[in-house]
Amino acid sequence: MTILSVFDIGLVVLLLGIGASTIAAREAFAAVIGFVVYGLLLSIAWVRLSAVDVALTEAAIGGGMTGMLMLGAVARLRVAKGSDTRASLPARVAAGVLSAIVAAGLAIAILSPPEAIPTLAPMVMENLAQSGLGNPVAGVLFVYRALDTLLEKVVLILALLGVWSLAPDNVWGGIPGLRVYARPDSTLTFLAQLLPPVGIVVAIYMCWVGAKEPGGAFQGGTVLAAMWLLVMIAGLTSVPSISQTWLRVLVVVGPVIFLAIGLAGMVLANAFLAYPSGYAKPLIVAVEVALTLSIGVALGLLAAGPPERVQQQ
Amino acid sequence: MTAATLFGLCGAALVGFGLYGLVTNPEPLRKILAFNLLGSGVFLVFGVVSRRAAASGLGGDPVPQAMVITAIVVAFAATAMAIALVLRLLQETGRSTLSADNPGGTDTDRGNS
Amino acid sequence: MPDANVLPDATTTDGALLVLAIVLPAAGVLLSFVLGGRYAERIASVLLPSGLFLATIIFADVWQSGHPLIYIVGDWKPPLGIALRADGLSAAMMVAMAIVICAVAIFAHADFGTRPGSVEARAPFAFWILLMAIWGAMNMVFLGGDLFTLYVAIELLTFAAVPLVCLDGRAETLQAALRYLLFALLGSILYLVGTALLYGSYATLDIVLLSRQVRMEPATLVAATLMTIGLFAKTALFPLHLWLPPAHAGAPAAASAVLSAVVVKGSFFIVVRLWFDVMPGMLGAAGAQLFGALGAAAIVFGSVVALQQQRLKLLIAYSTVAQIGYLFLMFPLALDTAAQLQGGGALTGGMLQAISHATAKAAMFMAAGLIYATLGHDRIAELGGAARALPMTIFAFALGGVSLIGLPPSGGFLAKWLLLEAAVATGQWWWAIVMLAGGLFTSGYMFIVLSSAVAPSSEPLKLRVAVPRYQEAAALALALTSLLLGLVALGPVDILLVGRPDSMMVGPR
Amino acid sequence: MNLVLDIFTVSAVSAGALFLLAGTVGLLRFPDPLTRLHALTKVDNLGLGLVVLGLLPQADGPFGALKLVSIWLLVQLSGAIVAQLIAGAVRQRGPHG
Repeated sequence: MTILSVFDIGLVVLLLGIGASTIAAREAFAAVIGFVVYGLLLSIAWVRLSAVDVALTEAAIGGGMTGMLMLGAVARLRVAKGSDTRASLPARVAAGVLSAIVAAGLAIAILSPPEAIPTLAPMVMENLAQSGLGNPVAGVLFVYRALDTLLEKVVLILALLGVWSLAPDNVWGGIPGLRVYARPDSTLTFLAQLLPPVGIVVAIYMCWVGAKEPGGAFQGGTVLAAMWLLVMIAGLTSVPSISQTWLRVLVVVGPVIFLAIGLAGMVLANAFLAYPSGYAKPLIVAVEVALTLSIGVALGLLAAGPPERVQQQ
Repeated sequence: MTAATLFGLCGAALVGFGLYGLVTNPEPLRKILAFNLLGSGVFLVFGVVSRRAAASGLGGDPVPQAMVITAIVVAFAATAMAIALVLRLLQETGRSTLSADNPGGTDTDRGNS
Repeated sequence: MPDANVLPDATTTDGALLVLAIVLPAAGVLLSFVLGGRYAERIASVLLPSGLFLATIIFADVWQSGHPLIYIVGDWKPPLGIALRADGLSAAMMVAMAIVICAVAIFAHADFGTRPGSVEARAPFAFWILLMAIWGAMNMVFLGGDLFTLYVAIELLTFAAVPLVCLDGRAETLQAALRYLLFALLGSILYLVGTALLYGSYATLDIVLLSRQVRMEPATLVAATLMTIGLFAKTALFPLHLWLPPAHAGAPAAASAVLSAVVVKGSFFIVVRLWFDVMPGMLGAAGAQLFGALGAAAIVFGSVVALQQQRLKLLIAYSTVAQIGYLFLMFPLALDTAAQLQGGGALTGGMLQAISHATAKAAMFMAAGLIYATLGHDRIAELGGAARALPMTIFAFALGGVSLIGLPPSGGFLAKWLLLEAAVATGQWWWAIVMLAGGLFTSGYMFIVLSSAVAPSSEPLKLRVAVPRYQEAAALALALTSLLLGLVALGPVDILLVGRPDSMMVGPR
Repeated sequence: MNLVLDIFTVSAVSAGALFLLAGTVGLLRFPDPLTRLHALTKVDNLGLGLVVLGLLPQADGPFGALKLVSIWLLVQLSGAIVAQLIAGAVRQRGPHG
């Protein structure tokens, strides 16, 4: 047994233990803390699976942003009155049996791989040179399966619309109910002044490097969102009202440019979402830059929640 | 057993945990958390599929990896929407519960009777 | 096993229409989001009719050529890239859903209209964008040739549908929306794990390529089972229907119509794709009987509960639970007892049922909305006088009922007749009994509602508002469509079989 | 030369790991928030610092080394500030708040 397999087994044991504790914990707060830790461990697992792009995404979005949302929710839910009664014992046993069956089915499926494992990796690499990209995952996201990526951005916008639509009618167009902790000269203010320049550089780097190495629009966008949320929470910039035109333009600019380049492909290249030969890389980088901005703003706004206050004049 | 299979089995177990939590836990926030656990188990299954299919000098098949990235973003969007719903429900009723009994006693003229 | 490198297809002439069917709604959503609520309705009122026009062209194209339309996105052929395909099923469903969505848009102008010069308001802004998103997501479901693209499509559908449920922001609709969201998320994540396993076995998720390679093995069976359960949850097939009645009954009328008529058909369509296109013949006799049994249970349960409802909108919602059951009877009937795929009769019947239910149910929810708006309540026992106040609306409601019961010449009649014929042909008389019993139940609850509505009112009716004529007309037009759908037997009903793989007549492999 | 660098890496990373372990034990075993914070900051400073220091000779080129050092600096920054914030919260609400 090599040292790496010992490491893997330890990691799996930790993942399972913490995962189970997030389900079993009595306190919601403890469960959420467990979940954040779990998210970080999970991104190590992704590195062990040689999927660094996924590891970055998981750490940024799966652990970071989701954890932040949940912590905020736990804090607000403290005031909730009364709790539901726990499911009865027979119901829990039935659910346990059902879950065990599903898990066992999956385990059987995983333990019985096909004899010759099929893969698209060679095909991806053969054709990657045409696009000028060096990162095969970016190639799949922006070249071969660009349609999925484009539609997934629309999903993000719909989710934002869904969150906004929960606002009461009288505050529509108002300011999201992000909790602001504005205390002048606090340490948080210091952090919010110091970190964003670094964070923006990191975001640009991630977006740029995504074309040839792990990284890309999602990861860069998440870092941008985190920086924006930080300065808003510290009260350095005000939370914008959702009726601002610039805000809405920023949210859609990525998908719009993506769509426009895709449509241009019908004329200039052979097909929708095809890139004219020789121009693939600059076009993809342009799309990625715009998407990074849009994802950053959209994620930030998703975390900020529905409008809760009317804009003060 | 390869490392990939090990993580795959871990993913299968996490799917089981998540499903159990989603079904049995009464608090909506805990259900959302369980959904995220379930989701991460599913993503690990993609990871195994990718890792097993390593070829052409890559550590894994990039296609499933790209799919997971898409799915992680979708799962985050879903979480954000669900949490916003829970918080709005709290604002409206002072409670956050899914039980069918009349929440908050507001106008029930048209709803679930 | 065929060589995976033999690529199945190339972009056909007019294939670009399929791109348009996806790009138009996406562009509409993005544009409306920026320009704001004042323009959302105007953009929708241009795009939705052009969507209907587009769907009609695609329909005519497929019908006349007898071949599916295909578009290879990005010029990357599957398995690396994604193909869009419009076969007979997609074309027919696209037209039907576009008709319903256009009618809903006309109906919704009264509730979600924007006055010139007004500032952006929440509900209209959300409604029109979500309506366009549902239209786009449905097109994606019908055209997507790749199982992961279909995953993104059903997620789009979920994110567009859930906020519609709680547009009015009342506590119980928020609860209903949250429960709907949790069910839908569970459904899509189960579907997603299935795609992971399928990719692991075949390194493609393209429907045509998969159908050529797919073989009986543990991973494939687990994948198919989990995907099916997930899709059942999203379709609200008994016993995973718990989320549907409160969500559909609590939403505003126009939203209920879209949710009940259109949205549940999306995940149903993917079930059909899965078992008729991806894995033809693999369902097996036992699996098909199980699908049928769940459908039958849904029919009986939904109908019995519908009969007990006090409120009109909940009655219609439970009737949806029952009518979804009919859709799943098509699985045992399209396969005979030896699990050989039969001719297209039952498949045609099942899809016709989906279409006729869509038109009829949308009409009925609109009618219920108008009744609620006029009377200020929807208690069935106190509907007296409604028929006098709203004759056109009650007529539309009754016509929708005719289609649900399955009386000639309605689409429901043709659908149920085709299913009955298949039941007789394959000797599965028990499904025939269930269908007939379901028809009786349906007549029962339709009779309760209509007899209450045509009864004279005990006291003079206080009408709250006068509903606009065009709203009544929209409901009536859909109901008439549903009624006259039976006449397609004389016309383009064959289109449903265009592009069926030859495997229609092939047994399990 | 290589052997010397490798020995340096192994010993520095091991020392760092030891501090990480000690800090974690402290986090779990110490009685109140402030002493726990004390344990936690040792993990950031020394534990991670030694690990990064040990890895420096193994980095590919000065750019890689720069990335390693900036990771350590960022963790320093966030660790110090988060510790401040938690301590502030403890002071406001009392140690059991």
